Amino acid sequence: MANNQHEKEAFRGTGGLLLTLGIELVLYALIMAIFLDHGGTTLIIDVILAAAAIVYFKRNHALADKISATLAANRKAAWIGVIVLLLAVPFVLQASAYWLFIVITAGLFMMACLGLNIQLGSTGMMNLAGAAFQAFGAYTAGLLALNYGLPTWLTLLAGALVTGLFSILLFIPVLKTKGHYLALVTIAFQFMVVILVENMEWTGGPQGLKNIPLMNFFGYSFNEPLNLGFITLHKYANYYYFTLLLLFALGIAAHRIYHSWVGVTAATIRDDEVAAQTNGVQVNKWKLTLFVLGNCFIGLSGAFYSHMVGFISPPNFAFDKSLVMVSIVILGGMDNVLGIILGAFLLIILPEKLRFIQDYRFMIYGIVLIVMLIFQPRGLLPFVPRSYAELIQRYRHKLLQGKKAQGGQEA
Amino acid sequence: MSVLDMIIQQSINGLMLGIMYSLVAVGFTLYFGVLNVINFSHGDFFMLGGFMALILYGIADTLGWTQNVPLLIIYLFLGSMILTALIAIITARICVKPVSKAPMLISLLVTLGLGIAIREAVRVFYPRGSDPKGFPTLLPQGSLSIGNIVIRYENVIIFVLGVLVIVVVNYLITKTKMGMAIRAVAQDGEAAMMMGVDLDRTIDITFLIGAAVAAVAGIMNGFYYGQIMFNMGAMMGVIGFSASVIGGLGNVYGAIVGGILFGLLETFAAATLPMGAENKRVFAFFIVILFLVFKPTGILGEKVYERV
Amino acid sequence: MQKRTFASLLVIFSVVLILSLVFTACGPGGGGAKKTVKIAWIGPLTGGNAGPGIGGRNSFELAIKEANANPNSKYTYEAVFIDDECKPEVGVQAALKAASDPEVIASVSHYCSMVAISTVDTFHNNGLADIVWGAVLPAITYGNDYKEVFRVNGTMIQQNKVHAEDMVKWGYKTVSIIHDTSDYGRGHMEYFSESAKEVGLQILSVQGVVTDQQDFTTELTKIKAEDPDVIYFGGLAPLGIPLRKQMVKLDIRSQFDGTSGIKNNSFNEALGPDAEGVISYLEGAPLEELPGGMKFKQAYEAAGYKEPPEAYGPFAYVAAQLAIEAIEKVGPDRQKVVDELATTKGKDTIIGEVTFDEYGQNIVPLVTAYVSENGQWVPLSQSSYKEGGTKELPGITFMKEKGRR
Amino acid sequence: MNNNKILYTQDLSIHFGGLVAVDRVNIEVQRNTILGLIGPNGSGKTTIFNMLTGLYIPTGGNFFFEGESLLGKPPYEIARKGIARTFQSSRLCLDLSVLDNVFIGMHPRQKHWLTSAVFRRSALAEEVYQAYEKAMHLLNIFNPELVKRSSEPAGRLPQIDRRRVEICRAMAMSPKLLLLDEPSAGMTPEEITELMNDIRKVQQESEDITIIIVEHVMSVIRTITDHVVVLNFGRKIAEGTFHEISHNPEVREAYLGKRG
Repeated sequence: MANNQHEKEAFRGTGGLLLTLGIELVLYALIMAIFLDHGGTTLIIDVILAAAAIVYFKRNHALADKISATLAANRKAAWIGVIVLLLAVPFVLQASAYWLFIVITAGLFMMACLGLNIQLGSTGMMNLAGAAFQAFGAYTAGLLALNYGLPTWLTLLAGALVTGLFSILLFIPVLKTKGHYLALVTIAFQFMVVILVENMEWTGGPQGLKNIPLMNFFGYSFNEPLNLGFITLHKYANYYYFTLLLLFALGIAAHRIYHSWVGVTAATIRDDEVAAQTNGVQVNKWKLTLFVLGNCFIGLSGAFYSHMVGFISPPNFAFDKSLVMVSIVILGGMDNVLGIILGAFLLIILPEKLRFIQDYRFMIYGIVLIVMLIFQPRGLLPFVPRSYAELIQRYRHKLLQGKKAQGGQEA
Repeated sequence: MSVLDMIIQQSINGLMLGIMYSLVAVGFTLYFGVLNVINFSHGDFFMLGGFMALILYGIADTLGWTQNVPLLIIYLFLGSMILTALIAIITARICVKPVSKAPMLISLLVTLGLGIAIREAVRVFYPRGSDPKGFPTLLPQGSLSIGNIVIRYENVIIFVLGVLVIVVVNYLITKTKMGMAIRAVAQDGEAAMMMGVDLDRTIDITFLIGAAVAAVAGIMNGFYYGQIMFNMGAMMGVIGFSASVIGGLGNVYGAIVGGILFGLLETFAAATLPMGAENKRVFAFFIVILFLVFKPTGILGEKVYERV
Repeated sequence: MQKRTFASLLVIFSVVLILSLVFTACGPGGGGAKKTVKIAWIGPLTGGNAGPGIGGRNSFELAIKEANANPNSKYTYEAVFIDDECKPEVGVQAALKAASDPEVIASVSHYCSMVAISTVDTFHNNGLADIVWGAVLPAITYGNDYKEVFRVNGTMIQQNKVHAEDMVKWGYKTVSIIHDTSDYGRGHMEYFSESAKEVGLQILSVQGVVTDQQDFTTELTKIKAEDPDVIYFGGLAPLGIPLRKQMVKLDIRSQFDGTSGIKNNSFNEALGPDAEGVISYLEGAPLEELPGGMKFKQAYEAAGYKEPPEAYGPFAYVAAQLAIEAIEKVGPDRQKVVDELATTKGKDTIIGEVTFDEYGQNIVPLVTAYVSENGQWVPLSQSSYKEGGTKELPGITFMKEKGRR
Repeated sequence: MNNNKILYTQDLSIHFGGLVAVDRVNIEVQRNTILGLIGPNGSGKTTIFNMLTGLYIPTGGNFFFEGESLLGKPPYEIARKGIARTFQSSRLCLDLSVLDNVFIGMHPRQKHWLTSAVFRRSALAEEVYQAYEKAMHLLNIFNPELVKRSSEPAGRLPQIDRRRVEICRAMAMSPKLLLLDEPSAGMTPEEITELMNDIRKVQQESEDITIIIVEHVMSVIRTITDHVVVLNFGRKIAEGTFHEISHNPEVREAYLGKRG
């Protein structure tokens, strides 16, 4: 298999391991430095370094291949390294809860965009009503917690499920329209939802919902600082770790769905509905299933937000937020789970860092969006063909073990 | 005021609102027809047209050219159309052309980014750009009363001018050689290129016409409402897009039908439904969704059999 | 070969690590004789409400500059400006940004009610004093018992009570209401309706409009048929301007009364002569009537700000002064500053006397009616429109024509 | 007798607006044979395929597959009954890998979906493994090169290989009836011969498969079909063995135009 070839080219042994961890540590330091730096110097240095690295690696393919092979060869270690570094984030950002909050916000966007990606990236269904679906999740969780005092785990779950249910409301338009028309359907829906929420009494109208209980799991309140014995972390560390946990779970789920028949089916529907139909795919059933599934992710992120901030109101779920979500998916790379994470990171955290240029921020945001799309129209991390090596390996392994056992019996 | 008077008066209101929407919708139809692009920055060119006219008026005012009103109006329209179109062509060459072959999503997002950049540039670079700006009153302000119904001269002028602009656009793209080229590109870009149509030039011309019409709409909007604002294009873009779909994307007259229908829907929803004023857009957008589901080709669009 | 690339990677890695450490370590360095204390200002600097936002920021900055110029002040003050875009979500981030910087001792925050109400929790949780300079929603101070939240400007309740009473004084009997559907417009509508009922005004209709609407002919045609004495508008200038313009075009000559949201320069500039005779209510006394008012005006102009201070600039200025005074007195300690601010009583400022009640709300005795005259907002009592003045409010003329007065 | 007739149509017709595309066509296809469907451009061959696969709903007539009427059934259901097809202009998903394209052909037989994908990976792994073996086997019949390139995007393959992959996708369904729409379009004569040999191989390998093939290249029709149906302007004008129809004057006229 191709994998073996890569292994030959990789740095082996301790050198490879050190390189893997070294790369992770450098990237981590570069990113964390952006947060800790009050001004924008680090950001500028980082951008220059990133550009230099891209240019360098484009010319020097061999080295790039070697490094990626090394990372692949040390996968386990690489993952452990990533997890440890991610767990360390609240320690690094101990002094600036603000940035921790922004990181969590980016995490929530990742969560929503993983769902949006199932719709838009995998299945090719445009959804410009992401924020409206987030509102369903947020208001469901908020109203249930406020009016009935339900526990957090239940309201989060309800937020996700109710959003999924409500998205069935849109099933006729979603199944009957495509492309630009579907885009317009979702835009119209987005505006309808926000206006309605603003004009209805029981949603709190324009003043929204106040004093939504903050997260509390079986008596453990997320609103208290996180005391680890040797150090007391800011209360947002609770939310951070919970976001991380959810993101890992949802990311793995999304990754697994991608690498399964569901992913293949979705991609076929996206690329050619007619071909899918003549191969026995129930296009409508799958479109609806994946649309609902994606909205559940989005709804969960909304429910999470309402329990983290404790206050939601209609402007939280305006059209421009839907646009940001779509930008994340397209910019990060359609149908690529890692791309979503990179996209959310860039589009949520960079503008926040760009605050030092105040007035020109949005103008630059627009320009950067254009430039990125022109030079990297398939996203920063484009779609990669599915690989079944892992699943097949897994089955072969099992088969082999089975044979050994059988052989043992016969003898 | 009797009920009938009220209905007539509200219809006039709806028509006026509708013609504003139509003028924006025609641009969407044009871009879609030619480039198969939903140009989300169109609403912002509409806004830009208004601001260009305001700048030109400021220049005229300081030079004391405000005596001859008809000439002044022509100067504002022409000047703003040319300037807006120039900016449109330049930005199209830089941002839209490189992605014209990319998937629809990309072009959609690029135009969105362009819209944000234009909107913010106006806000940042125009003096006190975030405030609403008063627009000069140049059209005759009198009115005509028939019974209880009041028709303002200004409204008649704007309405006639609006219809005229759309008729001219239709003439340009259906009857002239240039228009033929545009439509050939719309049908099949590659085939058109083989037959000697200059694709780049066609894109330029499309943006020229589209932006010029947007500029006209922006100025008329300024005359009608007496103010313009940097963010007025955002919502107008969404409504213009909706109107062009209701009318039938690709059909220029569809823009008139769609725009006026949307205007009338909003007006009567606000006038008749309980809580109508605040929920009229909900109603209008609901109708848009119904259209998309049951008649996606719009009122004037032709039924197309999907080729398998 | 392999070894060399690996070595060079290691070198790059260490260089970067060192560089980033250096940059993080180099915060804004101390030095100088006085200790630097930061005070945050939060408000809209981008988007549709950037106009009043920038006016507030300039006024705030003016107060900081004055304090720094004062040789007697114990600390050097540094202003931290954060944009909330008038969006709640961004506002929460902005408040958190201020709160997570330990050097920030107090925050003068928010013009938009929606944002102010969403951030009170954040300020409370972080023990940071939050002095609201523009948002008028009563619940910001009255909706909680957070001792960190103060407000120097008045609320909608006071404004609308005076407004409704004044309407009766002018002899109006019927009123049609248009409001925007944001919390600002809707809130004004609710409090005004309440007060109007109490004083016996008849409300003919209430219509809500969305904040990005431009065309009001439908709503106005309805109102024209109702023929009210006065049209009450609860909303901000971007809607107020086209509304007034279309009212004139439709030849509706009822009196047009607005809330504080239209009392800004752009309203007069954009409308020109059509603004004449429009009334707006604002908390506090007119600048010119206050002891330091003219001084503020002159200082503001002398500081060379291009943009006008707008209606709420003076409040941001006073909020900054209160924060600075408290810090001067008790030192740069968040908790102490909050406690000190709570004791504010009868303090003379350019917006009149400031006294915080137990909710941190300034009990402003004054609400002033302004009228647009010759392109300027003039206190009604000083204008030619005052009772017995040389001019007559359009609504009065209209009622006389109709024989209702 | 009926047992041997896998598919037959009864006055199958369709018109679009005023245009009659297919007019009362009756076709019978015997089990385990290859039927050739020929006729000039626009004579309605592809339209018949579209009706047989449910993409178009006939406006008149009926058609029966294994004795059961499939009129009005949605395409996916017809596919599940065992009718697979290829398209005139290849409809592969060019961004997806060769393997994914073949896998979609096995869609109706797959059992492990969302829950397995997330929670029961080993069950899915078994199914994937079997599908993988089957796909590789099919690809190997057509071109061993394809096995090596199976994880590349289909868009990188040359035209002939794309057609082969498309036929593999159809074969992956293990269909009883395979509809091939001009498989040789745009190929050199050598390539065509190669492809036809492959198709023969496929037919010999599977126990029970009937093929309807639309072709313009007469040598193909001559070498591989058992029976030929000729269409012109939406009507059946002749049928029989290749030899029979090639001597039919009406057929000659249709192809060459009226003389003198």
